[in-house]
Amino acid sequence: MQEDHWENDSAEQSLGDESSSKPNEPTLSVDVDGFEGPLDLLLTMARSQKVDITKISILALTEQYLEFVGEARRLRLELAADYLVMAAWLAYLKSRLLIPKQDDGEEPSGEELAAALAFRLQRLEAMREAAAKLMNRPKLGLEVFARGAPETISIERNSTWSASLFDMLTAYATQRQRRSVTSVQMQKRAVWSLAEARALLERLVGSCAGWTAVQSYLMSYLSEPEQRRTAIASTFSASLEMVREGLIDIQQGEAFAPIYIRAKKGKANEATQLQEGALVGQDHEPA
Amino acid sequence: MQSEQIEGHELADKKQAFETLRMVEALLFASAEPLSMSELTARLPRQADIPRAVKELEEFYRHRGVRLVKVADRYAFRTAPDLAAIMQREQEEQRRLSRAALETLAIIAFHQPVTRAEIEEIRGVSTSKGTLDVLLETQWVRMRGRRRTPGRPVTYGTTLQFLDHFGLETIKDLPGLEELKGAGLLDSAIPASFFVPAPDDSDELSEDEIPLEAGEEDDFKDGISTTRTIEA
Amino acid sequence: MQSEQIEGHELADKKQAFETLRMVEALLFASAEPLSMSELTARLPRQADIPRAVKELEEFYRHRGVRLVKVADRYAFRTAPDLAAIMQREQEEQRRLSRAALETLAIIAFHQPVTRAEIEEIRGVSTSKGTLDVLLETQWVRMRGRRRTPGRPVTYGTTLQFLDHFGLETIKDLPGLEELKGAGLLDSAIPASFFVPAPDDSDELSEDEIPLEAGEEDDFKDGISTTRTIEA
Repeated sequence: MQEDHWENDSAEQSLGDESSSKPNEPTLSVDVDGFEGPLDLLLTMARSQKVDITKISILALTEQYLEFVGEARRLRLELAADYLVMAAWLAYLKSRLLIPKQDDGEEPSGEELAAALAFRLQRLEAMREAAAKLMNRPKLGLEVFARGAPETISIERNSTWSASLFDMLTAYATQRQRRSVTSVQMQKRAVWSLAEARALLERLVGSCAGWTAVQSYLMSYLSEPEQRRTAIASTFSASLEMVREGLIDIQQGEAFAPIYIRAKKGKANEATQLQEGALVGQDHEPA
Repeated sequence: MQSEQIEGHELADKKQAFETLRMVEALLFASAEPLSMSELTARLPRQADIPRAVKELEEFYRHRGVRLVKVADRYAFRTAPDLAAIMQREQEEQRRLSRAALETLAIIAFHQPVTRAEIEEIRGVSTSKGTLDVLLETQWVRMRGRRRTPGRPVTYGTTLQFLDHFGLETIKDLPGLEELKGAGLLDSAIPASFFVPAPDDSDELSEDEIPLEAGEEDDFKDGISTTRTIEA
Repeated sequence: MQSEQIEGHELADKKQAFETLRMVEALLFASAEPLSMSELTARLPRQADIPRAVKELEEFYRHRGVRLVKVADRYAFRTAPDLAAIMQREQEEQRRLSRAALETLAIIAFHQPVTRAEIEEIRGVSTSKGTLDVLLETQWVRMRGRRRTPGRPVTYGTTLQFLDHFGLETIKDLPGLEELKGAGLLDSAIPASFFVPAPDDSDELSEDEIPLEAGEEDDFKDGISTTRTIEA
């Protein structure tokens, strides 16, 4: 299906041969090269009926097309799917045309379907003719010419530039400042967020059965000493929050002594589930 | 004495009319692109009777080697079509349109505003993106807007350059338009409808069209425009 | 009978002469270059009396909006010189400087004499040629001389027009560090090493500058006097 074929000479040739030859002659050639799809092929077939396109017999055309497709299949030639779809539709159309009209009113009659197809063929034909007529007109740059050396109408642009002293000073100060500031690199402070601390605690109470010292647990996480302070502060706040929600118990022997936490019975699994999103394989302790 | 005054007045009037004619002639002659009345008005003295000058020029050049032609609402000098034979050497290299592109162009011209799906319906095959791109590149076809239907498909139409290229004064001068209309072949649906659509290349969108989004059109225009903008 | 024949003959002759005139008219109109007699001869039928056609065209267009002119030994249509005025239009445009241009201008003002590399060093980004061109076009910035360093880069400074436009009596009226701080334009947090230089816009070159070569400055002046953008 090449687009570049303006003339369908070769295609028409082969079809012309086909229509003039008897069905069983071995010279039959089935060739859809150069056709732009089934509608194009149908139109060419319709033209070969050698009558006014408005007077073509859709039934004859249908039979011609079905014969063409049948032949292609007999020769085991590959046909593009849309050719087969058209064949199926035309077979249906043929059956509708041959069966006496049924007055069910729901589906369009065979005649209506045939008229629709005839209309499409006529319309395509009309557009082809229109394209040809259009191209036969005297065209600019081919038959008709514009001024070869246009004398450009010049526009003299007198640009008046505007800028205020304030604009300029602002631009200067802003840009000098921006540059002087970029030479100072501010380091991002590492801070543990409450959410991070809570996630850590939830993992901790999920994995330990009894009382666990928070600090010793944290130490396994924190290799950088500068993070310790923020980590301890955040986990402490988070643990208080979790106590309030009744998820954990917390205890401390005396001031500055290690803080211990443990999961509250029955709630621990809930916490674990929330955190891991897993609902299977949990050991449920009797509440 | 009085008659002399009147004559003097008439003479001055004629002189001015001729000056206007010269100016319009010069402006239209100088430009390769068609110029609109308003473009002419912007360049001419206020009192100039431009329509009269244009009419006189049209009349005068009707049988000359160059003619004054009307393209939409613009005017341009073009060589007379009957001299095509001796002009052939002026030809610039023109890309030949493929059959698919030609058919698509005709469908857009006659059925505009028309969507890609509608073009495909008429041709019975899918339209490759390349075909529409080629047509947009020729500047004969433009994206007009979007159809007010699900998916809001782009509608296509023809341009001023299309009219200019094919020597049409208006889209109504499309060859065979009346016959096609009469035969109902410009209808989108099969049943003989009561209203016969006509191609519409006006800049205003039709009722079932909505504008392109900002930039959609410009993207393309940027590609082809020759207007230079200076950047500070 | 005989006279009728002669008349008929004359008529045919006139018709042919008019055809030749039409062809020459069309060819000269459509040609991108002026055409010589021999080029016209090559394109026209053998019997065509081209000199006669050219002469008639010359005569006809003598007082029209376009004229047939001879350029060396070639012919071309050109719009009549007395209509030059309508072929040109002046457009006053108020244009704002881009941020890049504004920054560059400020740096030139404060740090002059300054080279492009120094401007880039201060701004931290490369300066497009366009930015400097725009500033030169404003006539607020000029090329002063060349720096006495390898590559001898051009030094830039401000002009009298600059002072005029910004309402400064002398360049020393540009605010210094303390004034910029006082106006709230600079943070107090700027590093101690930050300084605002004392600009020098005097016509005399500084010690590390050498003069521009003859013509360098003029070249540019020519450039600005013709800052016309021509649009078709």
